[in-house]
Amino acid sequence: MPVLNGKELRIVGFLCNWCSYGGADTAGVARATQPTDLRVIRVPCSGRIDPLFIVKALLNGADGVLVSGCHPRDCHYAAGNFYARRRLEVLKQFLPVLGIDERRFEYTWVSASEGQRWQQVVTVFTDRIHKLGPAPQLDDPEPLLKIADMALTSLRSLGTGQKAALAELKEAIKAKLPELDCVIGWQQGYDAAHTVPLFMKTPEDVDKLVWGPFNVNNPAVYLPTFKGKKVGIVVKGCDSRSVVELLQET
Amino acid sequence: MRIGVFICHCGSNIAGTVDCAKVAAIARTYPDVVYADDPMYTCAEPGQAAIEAAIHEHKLDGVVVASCSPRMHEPTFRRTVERAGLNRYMLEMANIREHVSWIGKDMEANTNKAAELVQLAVEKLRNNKPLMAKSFDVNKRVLVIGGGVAGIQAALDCADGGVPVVLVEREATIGGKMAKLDKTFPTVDCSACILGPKMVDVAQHSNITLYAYSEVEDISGYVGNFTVKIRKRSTYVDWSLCTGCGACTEKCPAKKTPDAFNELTGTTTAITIAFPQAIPKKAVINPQFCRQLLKGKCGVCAKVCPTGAIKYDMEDEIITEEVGSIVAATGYDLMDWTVYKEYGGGTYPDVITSLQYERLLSASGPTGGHVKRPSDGREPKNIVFVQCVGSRDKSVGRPYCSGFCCMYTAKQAILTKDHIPDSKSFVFYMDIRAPGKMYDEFTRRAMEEYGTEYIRGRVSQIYPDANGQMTVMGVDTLLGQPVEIKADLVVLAVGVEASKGSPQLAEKLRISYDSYGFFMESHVKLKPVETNTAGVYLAGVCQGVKDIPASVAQGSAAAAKVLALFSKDKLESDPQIAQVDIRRCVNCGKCIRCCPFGAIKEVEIRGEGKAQVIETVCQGCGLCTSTCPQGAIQLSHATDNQILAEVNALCQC
Amino acid sequence: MNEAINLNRLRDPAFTEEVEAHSGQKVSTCYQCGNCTAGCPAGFVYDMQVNQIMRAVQLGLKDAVLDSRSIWMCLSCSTCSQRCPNNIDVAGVMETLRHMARKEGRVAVPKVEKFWFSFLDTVRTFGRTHEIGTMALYMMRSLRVFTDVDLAPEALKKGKLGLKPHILPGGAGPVTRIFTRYKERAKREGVRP
Amino acid sequence: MNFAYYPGCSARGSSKDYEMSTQAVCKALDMRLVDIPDWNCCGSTPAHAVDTELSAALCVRNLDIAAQQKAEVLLTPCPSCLSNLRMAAKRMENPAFRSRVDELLDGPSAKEFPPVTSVMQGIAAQMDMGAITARVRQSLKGLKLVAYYGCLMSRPAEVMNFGDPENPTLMEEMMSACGAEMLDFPLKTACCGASFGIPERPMTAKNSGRILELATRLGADAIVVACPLCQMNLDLRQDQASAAMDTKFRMPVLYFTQMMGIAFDLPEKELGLNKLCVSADGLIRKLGELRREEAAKPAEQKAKAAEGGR
Repeated sequence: MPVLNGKELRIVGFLCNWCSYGGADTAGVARATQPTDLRVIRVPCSGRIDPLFIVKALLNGADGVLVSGCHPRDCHYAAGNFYARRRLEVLKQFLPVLGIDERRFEYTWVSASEGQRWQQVVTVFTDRIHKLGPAPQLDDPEPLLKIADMALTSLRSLGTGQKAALAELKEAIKAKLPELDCVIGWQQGYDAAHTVPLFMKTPEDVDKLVWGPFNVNNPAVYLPTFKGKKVGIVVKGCDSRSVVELLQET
Repeated sequence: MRIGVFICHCGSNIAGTVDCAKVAAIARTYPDVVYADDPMYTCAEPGQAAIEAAIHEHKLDGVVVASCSPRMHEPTFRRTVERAGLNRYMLEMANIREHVSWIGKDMEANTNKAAELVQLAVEKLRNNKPLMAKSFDVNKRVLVIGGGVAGIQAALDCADGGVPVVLVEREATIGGKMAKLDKTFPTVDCSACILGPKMVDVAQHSNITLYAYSEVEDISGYVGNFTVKIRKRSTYVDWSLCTGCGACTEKCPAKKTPDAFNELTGTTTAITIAFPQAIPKKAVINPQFCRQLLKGKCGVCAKVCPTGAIKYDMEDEIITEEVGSIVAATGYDLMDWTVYKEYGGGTYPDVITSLQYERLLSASGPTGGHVKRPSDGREPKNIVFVQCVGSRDKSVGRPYCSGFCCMYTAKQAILTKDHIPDSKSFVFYMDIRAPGKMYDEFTRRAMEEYGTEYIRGRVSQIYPDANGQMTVMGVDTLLGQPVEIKADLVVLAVGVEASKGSPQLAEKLRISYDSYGFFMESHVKLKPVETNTAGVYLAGVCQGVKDIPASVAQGSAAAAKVLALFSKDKLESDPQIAQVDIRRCVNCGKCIRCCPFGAIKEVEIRGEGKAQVIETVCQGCGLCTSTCPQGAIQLSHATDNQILAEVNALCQC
Repeated sequence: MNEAINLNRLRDPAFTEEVEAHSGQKVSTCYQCGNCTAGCPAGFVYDMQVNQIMRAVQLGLKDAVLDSRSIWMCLSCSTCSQRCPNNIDVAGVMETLRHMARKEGRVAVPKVEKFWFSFLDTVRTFGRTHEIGTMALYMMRSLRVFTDVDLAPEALKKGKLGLKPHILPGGAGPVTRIFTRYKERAKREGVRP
Repeated sequence: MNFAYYPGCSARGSSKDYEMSTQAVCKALDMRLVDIPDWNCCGSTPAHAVDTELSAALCVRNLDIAAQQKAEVLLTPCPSCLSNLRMAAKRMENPAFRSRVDELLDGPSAKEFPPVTSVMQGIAAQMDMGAITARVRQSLKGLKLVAYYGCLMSRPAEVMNFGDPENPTLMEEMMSACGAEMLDFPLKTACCGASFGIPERPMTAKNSGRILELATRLGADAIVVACPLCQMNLDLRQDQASAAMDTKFRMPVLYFTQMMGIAFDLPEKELGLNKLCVSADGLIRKLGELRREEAAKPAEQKAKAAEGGR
């Protein structure tokens, strides 16, 4: 039901305690005027947010949901917001399946010092929701919620790769290396939160291989440059598709 | 459940745009709320007393305070409810100041929003459970990284406080940058004379273990129980035998070795002792220049060494130390000023850095304290000092002020006059920043008593005029005129940046750093020594540019923090951590993989593999909770149920 | 001249914004280090140094800036832009000011503009520049009959001053038309061409 | 190989010698420079000093012609023309600007313009320094030269991309390839006074003076330049500069193409050395002697060896 007899809409915000909640505080301290629709729920980290929370909110009558965390790389817990980014991005794609307008959901990054940015984010998002108007209300969201729950469970493990398997993976590569010209993978970039491509030719190279949420780039893009060579490649599930594509093309 | 709600007026801060009484009235209608009030200042002594009273009087077992941000006063009110006998986690706060009263003027909307935020808190509280902190032992040893003046101070204070100290220094000697300085401002007393004794204390203190020429390789563990791997780089000299007699350095034939300690203003030998007062006073071989190590023939030092300390086959050594706390004091380096091609980019011998000039002034320097031009050894008569080279300069990515250049430039101008009475010094400055005890007076002295010419403006170009002089093209913005000076020597006050490898160390320490590599304190104003990783503290320039007094002060401050931490035999761990419901856990291992802190391990319980949280390591991010497909691992105080309760509260109302 | 500048009255914030808009430079980032002035090869003939111009723009002192000789003496050598610690394209700002001044018909140093027009006129009529023509026109315009006459013979001897103008093979028509259209448009827009 | 070529007006007048030597040298390196037909003046400094759009229109007309020629690249010897043409092309990327400029032209301009580059970079792109050395017939070994680029060649950096804007080195590389000893010249990108020689002579005189003074002090045999205006200010106006610094400079100022021509041993006529106000004869003579000595040396050594043998 519309809040304040139509003056407001129902907007739920999930803010991480360390950056965005602080940013919202900073905006307050600076007396940065904002629309009053938003209600903030404080969570320790954007990585704590279960996509189900958002779907529940949207199916139970929220007109919009805004998630905000620390800027990538500034996560108080090192990597939480990278997991969040993965899940929320997929969630965005998934919402229409549930008949929810994906424009009703947005995620962003605001640091504790960015009071002005927070003000702007809130204002823009609130305007957007007001343009969309109140969300259609379901008399019984439960069945949809069940579907969502099942679907989203598969999201949960997103990006939780395989650290344990890394050792075996390295062994496997080392074993195969002699018969290959090169194996493509990832290695740590200029800091622990960044990866750069790794081209493994010697066992020493293989030891540089890393695996985790920071393996963002798709190594398959390098395959064409190795035309005619015998190369191995380490991929994420999503990357494997591009490999398949490449195989089909040539 | 019996909940009490307190709607704070915060004077007019909240009451100005929120009808607190009305909010309290609405709150009384919420489930389980048996008491609601709207005091003037909840955080003030009477306000807190009122809460305690209400808890007793109304037998409350949960409290909601609607006031300012929990980031501000949550600890305060937790203590309040604790005093009244409640568990501190039976408190919830609604932020109706920063998030309501301060960001909108519409009384109706604000009041309504405040009421809903209160309901949010009530619903959360209804799902709260008392949490008990666990306690664990503290290893009362401290690691100090960096043996500059800040690190030395921190180490000595800790050691005097009875704490065993492990001091790791990258260079062959402690003393850091201060050891390279000739004199110090504003008292112009000899740097070596005031630092020397402290260095000796470090060497002699029974509580201090010094690893010079060593670097921190790896850090694991958590506050109270860190495990540190230290790489002792090979010196090719067995320090247990080396007496620092210096016989080797006299005989070594590789005399063209660049002298790093003298900022490359002079040369030294391949085997060398940094400087006379070096601590430890031990020889080190520079493998890039040692003929024995390069060509395999020479071995002079081995022949002349009376104790047979030379070991050409020496290799790096990894040492493991257990400590309970860490102080980072890694200091700074000068930025690479060769990007200034208009100043010659390092190609003109008579354009030098301020630190190089310190060595030229210093009696222990390459010129024995006689100022001579690097190019021809002539005594310079006209010296130009250029400030802000690599400071306050966006175009080279250094927008910040390096803080102490104004002061040491004034000092160097004064010393120049002392060394060469018939010399003339010019200083190009943008602003004189001397906000310290006796600082401004000092810069005034440089101008008034020592006749240093201060010129307000930057320098556009410096070039040799082919007559053995440098032409300095500057400006006097006060005069509104370009100015040109023929100089024999130009000294650039090169800006500072975080010392090489700071970001990498920060990753090891799991602390954050800014875009220039300076380590981040956990609060700019109120926690300038702490970091976001418990048990890790900062001292000196590694946290941000500061001069010697400030570095020393922060060194002592860090030591105080360490001693305070070690004053307890046991530490309490934050109970807001993940917990595994072993009945639900199917041991898929996803939580173990996603945890950024390696805080979850697999254990066997009744023959079954189960996940288990290492309570002291878990930081409470809840990543595992949103990852577990079974909902088996839950973050205390932010469980799925608690958050969903908040969501429902918002949507149903 | 040296009486206090009344910043309430003489200040014109719109001017500052206009300059920033046209030049695409953020003048407010200038912190007056004077590097531009220090390196300026023309500074010694300026009435207001570059950094003072920038300051005046910051303050919105329109008249002081647009009436200054400096903006006309700028060599557009971009030394200032190259060395500005705040990455301001100072030369760009100077040019913008020059354009603004011209459009308002304020020309503090007529001879410079005269020279430019002399130059452009030859371009208009012949399609390409013509040293002798340029010089002759300029001498007439500026009444500085002896400008460089000392050089002319030398240059002529070396055959470095083409006596007869070189007109475009296809006639100067296309170029002339560019100028005509430019003038017409300027008239339409009510600015000085 | 043929290259579309925009000589610039001064090539027809004040810098005939630059034009001649450029043609000669490029021919020697089998690069044929073909004038784009019916080219017009780029407007030089006055145009953009007066109005950006006018200046752009004048330039774009030439770019258009080059585009119609389907030229892959357009070469020009004059940095001033180069910077104007490039600036125009860059500004035309802005649609609003483009439409205003098109209004001034006979018809809408081409969507794509060929890239414009300096003859110097053109040569460097065609052949590496080794190839240039290979073409040298009379090494400049023993000549002390300074390269002077002026202010336009390397600035603004993002438009001209000519190496380090404070310290370009291409000309040094080319001259060294011809055997010359290049002295470090801190004022290599200072301004010579540009086109103000006529309206504001003292300014030009003083700036050129500074450059000539330092080059003289460094003991350079000559200044090597790549810009007609610089050459005019340093050479034709050398007496004015001398007066300004109350001294008497005798500093030959040659185009880098003239220097290369000498190294390639091309006939002096084709290089237009006679057009220099400060004669290069002394330079040529010195070079001749240097080479003769060199030729003599081996003979002496043989003689010595013979004595040793006896």
